[in-house]
Amino acid sequence: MTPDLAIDIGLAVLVLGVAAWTTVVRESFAAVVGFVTYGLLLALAWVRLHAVDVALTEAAIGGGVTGALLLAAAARLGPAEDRTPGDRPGAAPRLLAAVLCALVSAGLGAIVLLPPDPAPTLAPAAVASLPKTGLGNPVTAVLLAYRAWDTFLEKAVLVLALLGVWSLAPDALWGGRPGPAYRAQRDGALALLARVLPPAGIVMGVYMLWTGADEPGGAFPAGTILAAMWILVMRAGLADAPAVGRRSLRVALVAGAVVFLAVGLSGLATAGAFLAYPVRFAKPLIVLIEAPLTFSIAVTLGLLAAGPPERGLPR
Amino acid sequence: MTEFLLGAAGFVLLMVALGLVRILRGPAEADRLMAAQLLGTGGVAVLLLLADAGGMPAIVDVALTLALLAALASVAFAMGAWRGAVDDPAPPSGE
Amino acid sequence: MSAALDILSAVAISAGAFFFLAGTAGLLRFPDSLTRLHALTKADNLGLGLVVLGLLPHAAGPLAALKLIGVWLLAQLAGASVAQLVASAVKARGPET
Amino acid sequence: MSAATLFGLCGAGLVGLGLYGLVVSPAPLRKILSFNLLGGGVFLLFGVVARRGAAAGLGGDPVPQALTITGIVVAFSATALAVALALRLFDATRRPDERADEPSADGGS
Repeated sequence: MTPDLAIDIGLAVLVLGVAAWTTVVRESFAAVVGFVTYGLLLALAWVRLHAVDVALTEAAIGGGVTGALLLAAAARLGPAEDRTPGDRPGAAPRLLAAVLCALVSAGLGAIVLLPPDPAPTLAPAAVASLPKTGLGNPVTAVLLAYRAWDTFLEKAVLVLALLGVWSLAPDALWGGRPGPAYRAQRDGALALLARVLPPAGIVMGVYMLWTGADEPGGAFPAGTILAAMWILVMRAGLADAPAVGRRSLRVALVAGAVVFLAVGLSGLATAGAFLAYPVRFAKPLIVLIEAPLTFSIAVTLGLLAAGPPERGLPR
Repeated sequence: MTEFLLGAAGFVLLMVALGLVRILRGPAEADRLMAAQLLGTGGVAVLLLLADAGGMPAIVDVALTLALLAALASVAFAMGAWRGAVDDPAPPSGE
Repeated sequence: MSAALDILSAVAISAGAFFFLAGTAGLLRFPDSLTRLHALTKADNLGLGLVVLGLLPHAAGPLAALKLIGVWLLAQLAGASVAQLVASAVKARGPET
Repeated sequence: MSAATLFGLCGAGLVGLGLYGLVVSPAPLRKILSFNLLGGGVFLLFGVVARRGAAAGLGGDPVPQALTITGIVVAFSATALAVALALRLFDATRRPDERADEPSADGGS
């Protein structure tokens, strides 16, 4: 057995083991920790599948912001869920569910083992059109040129999800500040971390955005890293979450989508189609879209993790 | 050298995987979190070794991202523990 | 020269891997949360540090080398803060052996 | 066996596991976790399609990879919405005697 294969087998077994344990363990907190390790292992799996762009996104989301969101939720919900776990189905329905789920897995496994030959791929087409975009990273080209429409709608979905979160606030608190008031940390490890890490994170985010044009990276990992830094600063109480009614905040949320839309519409005049770019200016236009997009993604993800407004408007 | 690097990556992965037994056993929440933390550090080391072995320098950026965000889960955990202890999201012996 | 660097590299990486072994052994064998935390930080500092040291001679250029050192520095900062945070959480919750 | 097939089987197993957890766990937080396990499995299956499509000097087909990237970010936003719903449900339904451990949420300054 080659070392490559051994690493892959070990990783696949670990991922399945951690997932199984997350499903069956009794305590909610332990399940959340299991899920955080699942995210870390998936990032490794994506590297093994030669999908470094995906690995970057999974590392930033699964290794960072999801953990911050779910561990905070487990601290509030976990003890109550463990005390009154609710009605677990009996042994017979559980067995039936297990058999049916195993059948689903077996069916998917069969599809994996009997692939179409030759495997369908758009890689040659993606590479062939790459010079027209001025980019070097085909994944960024798919996200912001070939299928820019999808990415635009996806940005809209993020804002919709945030509106959904906000709408859970009681009427009296609408427009207020999200999450509990965290006491400002003056000294100690958290204060140090929240002061030293964000500058490094901002450099990293900008680097990721810039390098994304030609190497793995791009707006999504960059925005997620920036969001993680903001969450850290909010949790340490160094900067309070902004009131969701603030106009500047609303502008920051939609800036990415608005610039995207504006460039898309200008494509009607300059290149003859919505979201088409004139060849000579493709790369500058894509960077023009990506910068505010990254910023908006960072603000949206940070506020998604902060939760619905829990405190009234500042008096 | 490539074989050696892959072997080292496999060994580190095996070690942190064994450390995951601590997630299973607990008993305290902190113990489970520590096993996840060890997996994070080990994962960074594995990624660096794979980047060198496979000649894919972009993987170093994944390691950099993991190292940057490694502390975030522990921050969320510690704040949950403080809140549970003193009803206030701040360290009990902070000042 | 290159052979000497390769040997240095192999020695440092092996030593780093050994500290991951030590960290895991400590995490599994030590009797309570705070001593386990001590074992964990060894893997953070020395394990990753020695692996980075071993990979430095292979770095493609100064920028790549700087990135490797950056990974280690970030892990140091995270490791030290996490040790503090987890220890304070253990203190707040009280020992559960 | 290639890495793609291996992780494909892993993804198939994850879908089944996540589905099982989603069906049998009564607690909302556990359902959210299970749903995300399932999602991870689906993304891995996409990754397998991408890896099999390696051609033209690329390690994988960039189209499924790009779909997965947007998928991961949307999955996070859906998780955040679900967590907010679970917390609101918890606040709205717990008994009054349990409200004593409500953390103080005043100005904090």
